[in-house]
Amino acid sequence: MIEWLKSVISDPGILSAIEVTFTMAVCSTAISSVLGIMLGLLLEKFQFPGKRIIVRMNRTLMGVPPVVVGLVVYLLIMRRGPLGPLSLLFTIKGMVIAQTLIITPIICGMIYSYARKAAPGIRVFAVTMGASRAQSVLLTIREMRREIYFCMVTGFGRSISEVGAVMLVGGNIKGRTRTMTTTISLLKSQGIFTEGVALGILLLVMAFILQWVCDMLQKEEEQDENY
Amino acid sequence: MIEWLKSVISDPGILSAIEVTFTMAVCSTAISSVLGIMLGLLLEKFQFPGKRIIVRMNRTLMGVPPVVVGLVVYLLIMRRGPLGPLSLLFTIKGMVIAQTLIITPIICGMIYSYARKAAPGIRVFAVTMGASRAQSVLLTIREMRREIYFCMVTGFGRSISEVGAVMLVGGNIKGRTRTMTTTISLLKSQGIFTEGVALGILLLVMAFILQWVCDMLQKEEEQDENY
Amino acid sequence: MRITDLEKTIGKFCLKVDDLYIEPGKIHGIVGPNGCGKTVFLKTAAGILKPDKGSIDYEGLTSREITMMFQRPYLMDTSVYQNLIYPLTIRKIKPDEAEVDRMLEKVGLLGQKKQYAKSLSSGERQKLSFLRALIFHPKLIMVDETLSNLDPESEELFEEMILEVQKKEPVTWLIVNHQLDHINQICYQIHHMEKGRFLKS
Amino acid sequence: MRITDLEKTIGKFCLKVDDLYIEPGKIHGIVGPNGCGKTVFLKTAAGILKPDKGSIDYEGLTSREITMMFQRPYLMDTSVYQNLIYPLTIRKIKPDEAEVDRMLEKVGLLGQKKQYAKSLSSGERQKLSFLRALIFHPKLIMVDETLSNLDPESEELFEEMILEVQKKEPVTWLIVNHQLDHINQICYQIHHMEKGRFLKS
Amino acid sequence: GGQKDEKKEDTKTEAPAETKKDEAEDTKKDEVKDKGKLMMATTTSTEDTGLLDYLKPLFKEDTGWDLEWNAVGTGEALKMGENGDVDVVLVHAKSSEEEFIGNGYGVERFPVMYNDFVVIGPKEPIAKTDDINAVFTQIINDQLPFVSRGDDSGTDKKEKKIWTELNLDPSADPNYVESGQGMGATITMADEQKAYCLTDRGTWLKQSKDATLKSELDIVCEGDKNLLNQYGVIAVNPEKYPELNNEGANDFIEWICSDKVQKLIGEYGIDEYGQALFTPNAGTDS
Ligand SMILES: Nc1ncnc2c1ncn2[C@@H]1O[C@H](COP(=O)(O)OP(=O)(O)OP(=O)(O)O)[C@@H](O)[C@H]1O
Ligand SMILES: Nc1ncnc2c1ncn2[C@@H]1O[C@H](COP(=O)(O)OP(=O)(O)OP(=O)(O)O)[C@@H](O)[C@H]1O
Ligand SMILES: [Mg+2]
Ligand SMILES: [Mg+2]
Repeated sequence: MIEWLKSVISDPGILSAIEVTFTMAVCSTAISSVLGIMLGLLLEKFQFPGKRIIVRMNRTLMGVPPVVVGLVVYLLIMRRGPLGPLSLLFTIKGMVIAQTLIITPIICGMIYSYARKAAPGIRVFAVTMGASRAQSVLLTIREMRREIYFCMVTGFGRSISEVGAVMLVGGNIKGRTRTMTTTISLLKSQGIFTEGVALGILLLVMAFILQWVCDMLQKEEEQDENY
Repeated sequence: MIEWLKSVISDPGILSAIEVTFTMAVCSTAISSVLGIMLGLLLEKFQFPGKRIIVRMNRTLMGVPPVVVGLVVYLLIMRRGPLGPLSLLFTIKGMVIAQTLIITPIICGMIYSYARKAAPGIRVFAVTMGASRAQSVLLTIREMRREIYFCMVTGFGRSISEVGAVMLVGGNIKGRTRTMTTTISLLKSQGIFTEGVALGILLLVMAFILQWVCDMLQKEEEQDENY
Repeated sequence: MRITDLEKTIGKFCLKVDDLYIEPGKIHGIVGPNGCGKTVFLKTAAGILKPDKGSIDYEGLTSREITMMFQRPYLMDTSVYQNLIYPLTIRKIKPDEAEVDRMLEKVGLLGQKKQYAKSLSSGERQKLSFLRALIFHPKLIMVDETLSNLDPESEELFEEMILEVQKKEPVTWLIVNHQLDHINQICYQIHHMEKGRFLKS
Repeated sequence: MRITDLEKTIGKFCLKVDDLYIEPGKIHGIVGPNGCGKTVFLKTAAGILKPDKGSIDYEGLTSREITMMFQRPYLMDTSVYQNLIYPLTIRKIKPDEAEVDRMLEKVGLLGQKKQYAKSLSSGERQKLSFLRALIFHPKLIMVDETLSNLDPESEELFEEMILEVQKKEPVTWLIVNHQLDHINQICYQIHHMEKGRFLKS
Repeated sequence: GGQKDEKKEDTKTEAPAETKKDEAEDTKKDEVKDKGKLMMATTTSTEDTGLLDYLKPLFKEDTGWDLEWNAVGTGEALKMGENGDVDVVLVHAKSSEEEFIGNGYGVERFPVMYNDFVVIGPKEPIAKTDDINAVFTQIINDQLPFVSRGDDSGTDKKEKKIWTELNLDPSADPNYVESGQGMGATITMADEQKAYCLTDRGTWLKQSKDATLKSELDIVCEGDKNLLNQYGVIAVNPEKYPELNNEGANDFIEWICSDKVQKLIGEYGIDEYGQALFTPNAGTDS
């Protein structure tokens, strides 16, 4: 076990996969969070005709197959595609784009669902305090911070676990765009199952530790309410 | 476009893939919902040492790579595996098991996060009304029905969009365990991109309609609270 | 109901009740300054908070026969009517529609029978909460300032209703209120609290 | 503040104010039975609810100078202190710590300065909400039964505080309360409401 | 589209192996009736080219077995055989296959057919040739872009073998990348990057005919004797897994090696691609 871990840690291929995985996951979670929180709060705040349809579409998009997103992004950024000149294909940037498209609807949907309950009361309070619009949004975010954190953890989880889109858009190029999950996928296709599982567990352990660190940084105790 | 749709609708391979996809998704969402809601509510209700670790583990498992789950389930249900005698490999049942393992932590985590806010108040109220334990849980579920529905939609979305686990455990056998997403994956690997995207959109449209129907069945208006 | 040697600590606050006897079938008032622990006491007495120490002897009452009304009542995410009959529903009693309507009528909520409960005004919420507690005839009723957001007429009405209940079949009431003059009129005994303790009366 | 021809319908309830003049710098009381629309009126006047029709002339007051205290105050998910200084924070004013402590001391919340705000008792919540509104010196303050869960001493204290504010620099108060006798003592004018309308006084 | 019609069968839920056995016992060999399922693990090329879809109904007609397959990587396919999850494997990686048998998981390897590998890539700077060694040497010398599968599949093994035989180190070429994906995806990548890559002819023909993005690559090297791609079929050892459908596996091997089917394989693809995709060679080995 420890032997195996040592060999893994010293394998430059795996090290690079770890780096790629977390770079990609952190970037795409960050971008999706900003977009998702913004869109989710906007959706909650404004009433407009067709809102229900938008909400339903959002929910549907939460289940968009990553491989489809991968295909769409591929067709956009390939050499002959509309964004071809940007040379995003087979780069981490391209992977982040695909991931962002997958995760944003998830974060947006979850934020909307939380905000529907919490935000009206917060907004009303902000008005009575004389808060500006921006301050009111800020307060909403602050009051919903635990939920937002949870949404981000969910998005991050989705992001590190993805294969379909990342494989296609990133190309799974060894040492460059190969992630932990695509490595596992490759091992799988070679019939090397147990090492695949072991790598998967390693990935989860790292995600767990990362989350622990984030939890620590928040340093927040949960306190009881007086009902 | 309409031509294409006609040809798709009359293709028995696609029809079977649609059937398999929805059978699998509905079953795994149903099972995961029952498990996830139960576990999430239990986790919220009881305080015990190590609870924070469990919560964090749950959050980490929300990001378990499907391909890893696929591998684990494969190793469990393969002929030589501990569950080999049940002959679950390459069957929809096996796929449902893998999906359930992926989705349950997601639903559980989301339910926990919602329940943390809502459940204590509900529980206290239930006690004052003289409700039994079961009735109290039932009331909690009833009061959280919108959130639970949302969790189920999220789980369902995850379920129809998955490839990694389903491909491995189901074997992607044409006419039997091939789903929409594995079909798209196959098309992708053959370089047939536009048809893959088209099938993906078809899948999303069907998911959208299904959700619409479910929304209708609930027939619930949202009403304003008086703050 | 007898409470002996009860202790409950929440945060920095500590509730201590050495010995308190609540005579059954009577109306008891509890008064005391804000934050003295009235709500914590009622919740502990109602079994919502587990005491750290000590015991409560309900003299045969089961938890099904005890109810408590909160300062801010919890309303279910449904209509006024559904809220009102919830205690009957869980007891599998079919509500007597005429009786229900009569009750609603009395407090002026009949027109809002089908309204979404959470859109009621605070006074209306408290009225609903009060009716919901009365409807299943509990034997011990704790009222946590539920009457303080009512207009004077409603308040009188509710006092009458309390006395009416007492005339038919006496139940034990524990009523928290800040307005001594009101509570004095109907209470059999008044308990004074301060800083988590009951004062000898 | 002058309100003319205001109309606001929520559900089955309809608020109608033909013409109402609130004299600035004075204390105004609003009384009326439960569900008559006091809260809806205050919310509309505070700009929280958009009226369907009609207009409100604030006579030069900006929304930053208007505040409202709710029947059930909203407390932020943080400490008592943070809640108290929130209005200053958003105005980028550095709080005067001594003054803050003095205020908390006065109402008896100093010991709970660091406590989690949502764990306060209802009376304490209302006190905090009251201080939080006073701290940024608004020109128009609406009070929606915020004083009804207070014990008699606190209630008196708050009445004194209101009068104190009036002595220094008069602001406009709109106070909803059910207890006429209390409100009568401090109010310059009392407005009666019924079924969504103001009665001619 | 790549989908072909097939008869929809009833999805039985009971344990397939047992039913097969029972049915097999009371069925005479010549009688063609429904016998049950035969599970095969194979590489993606046999599925992608449509060969299996073409053979399936014929096999059912002749022997009564329902052929089902799982098209995966070579390693994965052999692993499934090793674990006794499939009855028969059809792959193309001779050394791994021999190891598979050597370890006692397979009974015997029967060569079935071959197709050949080709190098595809842009016309410039490599001129079309039949000398694989020249092509590979030039790729390294000029540091031309090359996409390798890098997934240890039959094709990948072949490519690695050529490098070793030429004593070349591909990692010396900074433009040499490993895709870690299947053949189709690798061809798409090569096309995208205007790179060279080694592929089997079947997948290449299929891809250049059906793919959404018309390939800008061409064959730059074909016909070298070194580029033959031999497929072998192996029944999984029934001594290790008695519950396997060995009868069906043997029927399949016998059937696919029969003259009639061999001829069919030799004709497959002519209508669609203008040339045969596989050359039958049962009994001999390339
Ligand atoms: N969860 C908690 N954490 C910390 N302190 C708490 C908690 N719950 C209550 N307290 C404190 O315990 C004390 C008693 O609270 P309680 O709600 O019983 O007061 P009360 O007598 O009902 O006052 P009021 O008349 O204002 O309702 C208060 O000082 C309150 O701040
Ligand atoms: N969102 C809503 N939907 C439907 N009806 C509403 C809504 N909000 C308020 N109402 C109704 O409007 C009426 C006025 O409510 P409001 O809260 O203004 O009463 P109030 O005068 O403040 O009463 P109280 O003294 O009980 O606080 C009530 O009958 C209430 O049920
Ligand atoms: Mg209290
Ligand atoms: Mg009100």
